Amino acid sequence: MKKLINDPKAVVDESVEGFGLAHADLVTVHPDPLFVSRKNAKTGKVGLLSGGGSGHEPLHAGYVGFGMLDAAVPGAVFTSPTPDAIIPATVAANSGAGVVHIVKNYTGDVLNFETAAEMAQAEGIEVRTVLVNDDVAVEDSLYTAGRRGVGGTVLVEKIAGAAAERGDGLDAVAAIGQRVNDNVRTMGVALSACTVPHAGVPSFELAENEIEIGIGIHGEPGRHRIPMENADGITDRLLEPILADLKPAAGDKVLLFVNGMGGTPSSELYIVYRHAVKVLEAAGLGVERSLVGNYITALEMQGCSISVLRLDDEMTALWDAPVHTPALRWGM
Amino acid sequence: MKKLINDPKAVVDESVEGFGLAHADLVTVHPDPLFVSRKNAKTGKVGLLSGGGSGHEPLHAGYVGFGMLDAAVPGAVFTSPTPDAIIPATVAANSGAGVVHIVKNYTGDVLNFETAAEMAQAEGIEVRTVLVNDDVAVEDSLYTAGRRGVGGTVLVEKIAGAAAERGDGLDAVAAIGQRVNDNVRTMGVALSACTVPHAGVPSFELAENEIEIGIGIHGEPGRHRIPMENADGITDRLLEPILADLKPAAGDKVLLFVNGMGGTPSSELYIVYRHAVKVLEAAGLGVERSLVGNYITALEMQGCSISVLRLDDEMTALWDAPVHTPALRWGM
Amino acid sequence: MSDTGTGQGLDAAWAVDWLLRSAAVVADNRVALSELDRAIGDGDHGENLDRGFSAIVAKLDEEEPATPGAAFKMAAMTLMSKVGGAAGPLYGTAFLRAATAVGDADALDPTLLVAALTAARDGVVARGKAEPGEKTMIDAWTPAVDAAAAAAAGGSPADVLLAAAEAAEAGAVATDPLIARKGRASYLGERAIGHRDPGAASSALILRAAADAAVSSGTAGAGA
Amino acid sequence: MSDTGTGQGLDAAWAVDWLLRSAAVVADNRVALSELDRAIGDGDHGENLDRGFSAIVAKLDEEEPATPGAAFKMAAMTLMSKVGGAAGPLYGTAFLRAATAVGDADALDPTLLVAALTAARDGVVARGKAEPGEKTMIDAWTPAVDAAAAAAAGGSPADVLLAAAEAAEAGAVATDPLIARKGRASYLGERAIGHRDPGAASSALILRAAADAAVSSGTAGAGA
Ligand SMILES: Nc1ncnc2c1ncn2[C@@H]1O[C@H](COP(=O)(O)OP(=O)(O)O)[C@@H](O)[C@H]1O
Ligand SMILES: Nc1ncnc2c1ncn2[C@@H]1O[C@H](COP(=O)(O)OP(=O)(O)O)[C@@H](O)[C@H]1O
Ligand SMILES: [Mg+2]
Ligand SMILES: [Mg+2]
Ligand SMILES: [Mg+2]
Ligand SMILES: [Mg+2]
Repeated sequence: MKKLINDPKAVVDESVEGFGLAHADLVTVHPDPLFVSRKNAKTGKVGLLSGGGSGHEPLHAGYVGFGMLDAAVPGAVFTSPTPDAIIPATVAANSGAGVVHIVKNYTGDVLNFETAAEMAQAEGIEVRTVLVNDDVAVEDSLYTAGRRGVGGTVLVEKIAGAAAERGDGLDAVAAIGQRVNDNVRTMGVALSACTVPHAGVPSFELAENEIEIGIGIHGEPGRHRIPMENADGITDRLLEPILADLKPAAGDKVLLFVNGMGGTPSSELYIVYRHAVKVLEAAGLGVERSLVGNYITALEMQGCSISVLRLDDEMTALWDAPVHTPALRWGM
Repeated sequence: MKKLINDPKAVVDESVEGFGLAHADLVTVHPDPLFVSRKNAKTGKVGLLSGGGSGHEPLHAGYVGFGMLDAAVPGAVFTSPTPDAIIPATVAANSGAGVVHIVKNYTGDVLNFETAAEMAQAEGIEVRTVLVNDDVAVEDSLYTAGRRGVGGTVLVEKIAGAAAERGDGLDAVAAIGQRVNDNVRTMGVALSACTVPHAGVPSFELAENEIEIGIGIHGEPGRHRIPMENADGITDRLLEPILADLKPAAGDKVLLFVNGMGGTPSSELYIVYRHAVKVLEAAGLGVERSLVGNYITALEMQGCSISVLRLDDEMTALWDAPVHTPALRWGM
Repeated sequence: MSDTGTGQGLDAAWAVDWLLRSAAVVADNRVALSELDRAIGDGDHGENLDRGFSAIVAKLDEEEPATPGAAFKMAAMTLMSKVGGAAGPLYGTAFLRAATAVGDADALDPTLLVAALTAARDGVVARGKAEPGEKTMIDAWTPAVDAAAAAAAGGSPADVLLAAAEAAEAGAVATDPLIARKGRASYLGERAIGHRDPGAASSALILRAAADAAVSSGTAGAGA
Repeated sequence: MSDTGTGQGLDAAWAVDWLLRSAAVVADNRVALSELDRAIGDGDHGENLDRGFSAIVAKLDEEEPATPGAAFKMAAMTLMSKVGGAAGPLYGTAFLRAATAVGDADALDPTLLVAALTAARDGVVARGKAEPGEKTMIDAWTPAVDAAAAAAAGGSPADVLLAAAEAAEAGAVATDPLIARKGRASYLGERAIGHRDPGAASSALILRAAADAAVSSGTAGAGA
């Protein structure tokens, strides 16, 4: 393992400290318990909070700012944050109109956010939770912990964030977040594993000619392993279950999000994007919006995920609305 | 080698095609010979063109757009583009006020851009060239091909691009680009090698506990190999020759650019940034502006570079000026 | 330890000793537990628990719990706030429910011990909704509770915990051939077969620490 | 080939044959040349040249150059526009200067051949500013030009090219112990020692192809 780190135990603290120094105009870093809050949020606005294990940067702290999150709670690498950090972050995100927790559906995240939400509510803060579970790799959610929250999380945060920024109420913000989740499907692939700093060894082993289809964002294994294929073939394999599950109608407008897992050059993401556009257009869909890059990662893993979000006019307008965060910025 | 590609020979064409599809509002891709031009540039504005081997994405095509480049010419991976592409790109970038070529100082780039500039000039287009050579890893430029153009290129393109956008003339745009180059120094480190798609094997070998200090952006070896160190130690080693060469005075204002080589998670870049800020502040410098992320890469190489640019008020204002390109965007 | 007496059952000193022994055994098995988790999860279980139990040790340096229930409650709060992941809230809930079950009793007799173990197990089920056989820590806790209940009739507190520890260990081993239905490992399908559930393994270690502490407390008491 | 006659020297058919043989030898050595470049450069030299010479072969399918000079000019333009990197403009300039040196001569006698080789070498120096001993293609070209000039006195065109090829090969081998002062390899300092310069190696291959074409053209001519 070679990483640009000091003490493996201090990775998250030091990284978030550096992040805070680089983006001091946008965020405040609270060191203990660790959370990140937005500077200059409107008061009276519904607060948006997300969090989860670290290692998925820029998620979530990179999305704190105008038009997106009010607070982010980074846990240890690949480990959900704990209530003692989520609660003060919820307090910071609240300016009187309540707080929406955006939680990825992983057992650890669900349990810790559940506890924190109960305790925050006991302190008088209204909390709503949007559980993101867009990962179609999980085939039979009855016999598993359910579909995981992956790439769609970024889209939920952007669109719900824009709704909060325009002044929607607590239930409305949660509802639009839920609507995004209901209309987005994601599937990922890993070409290589990643190494959790304090573990020091890769999370799994992939042979030189193997790839893992249906990977989550924690280096946990996915649906199955197959021999390496070319980019177009892999793209087909990712899109097929997405379209089978989302069942878009010809003429539907979609947002296509090709996300890098951290160790794949953007040039390769565009090769995937190129073929994905063709497949979607051949299915009669209109690719109205796009996002290509490293937005929700698994440390230095090589691979990508594809998310397809079925858009309606309101979601499109909220997607286009100005956003100014360290990792996503437009319109201002 | 596992990469999200189809035919290794088609990597650049397919990637740029996908890039063009994803950013059709900003750029036009011309397929043969391959170059990328800006949509909706003002006429009468000085044109800005850059190019070089591919594999450094988002450089250069990612910087085509408002306030930055008018055209970019991607060569084969790690191979300079050829005059037959540079010439039509120069024609496309020209709207009557001439074109500035921003060229990284590598023998191949210099020779190919030189040829193209001569031929464009023969066709009546005024061309000025800014040769970027900010890499302090090259110690004795008398006995080498001279300092290489690396991270500083991004800063030259942004600041000269803003000067062109505000209406500066040909010589003025070239002069401000030159001023940025004169005031920026860069030093890089590789933790792992990268693999050129058509080569199929890594460009060099690094042992499990070795790093290469002073790496260029082509996977070519650097100053020397040392045993792995922690992030703070590596940061010290990168900053030392930068400061020794730039010789900033206490009180100077600087821009600090921590750039990822493609395979290093942004969380690690922020750990480097954190320590770099401390070192610069201890040297009495004011870190007024920052940029942290993958902006000039070497495929999937793990590692980073640090650039320090000594700012003056004009450069700061041009840095802050609005920019709207696929890879760099603010203020609009 | 012998100063508080153990005649009526296991006291606060035992509870503290249990937590310290748990911390030691978790530290010793940090890498091994993460290794189990690496095979079918995300490789952090040992690290997570070690962070939590180290924090418990630090807390015990500052304050001395007066009753087993106080010790459990402190452990619950610390695990809940420091461990994270799935295991944090689950172990936290287990200790919290155990604390509630024993109230402010000075010492735990076999009946109270069984009540505490049962409440702990029920707490994990309430939070995690796992059934036996789904390859989770429940597969260590459920046989442990059953064995403890059986041993409580006529056995000493140490007997109860020895039976629980033994059953938990067997339960952990018995997770090897299972397919997981809860937690991260559930995404693996058949590929989870042949691997031990890390949470079941850590539960067995922690219950063994409870038994060891009881045996050593009994010895100390006998020597007084 | 024999239809144009070779009595007065090497004709357009020879030039075409040279280019085709160069393309073949570059294709055969694509991996080996890139391997040399990988050691002290960026690993693309074989790939770059192969791209250029393949394009030359494609061009030759479409049009037949009437003179050696026309063939050189076509090669120059193609290499310039297809190879990229340092080698593209340098080889391009070499062929362009050679084309200028031979003008529209139908066939190249020893004197014209030496003039062409000298002009090619001078073109590379003019563009790349390398001196002998700096571990570049110049270290193959310079001894080749000298040997060709010596052989021209009394020798046949094939003798001139055979001498040039042999000297270029020796020159390429002689780059092994050098430190590079130009091109990418110059960044390596002492680490370049022990590696052959890829451009010198490819120059030797291309000059050997010229000699082979001359020998085969002479044979063909003798048979006519
Ligand atoms: N729903 C559940 N019910 C009971 N135990 C569970 C459940 N989900 C996970 N676990 C336990 O948690 C363990 C994993 O803990 P840990 O690795 O610390 O958390 P995470 O999976 O979040 O990384 C599993 O081995 C399993 O025993
Ligand atoms: N300044 C120069 N003068 C002469 N030859 C040079 C010069 N710079 C580089 N070369 C030659 O070019 C070769 C490298 O070519 P190539 O690998 O195709 O280009 P690049 O270095 O741009 O990747 C070197 O081996 C060397 O022989
Ligand atoms: Mg975890
Ligand atoms: Mg090259
Ligand atoms: Mg785990
Ligand atoms: Mg090369």
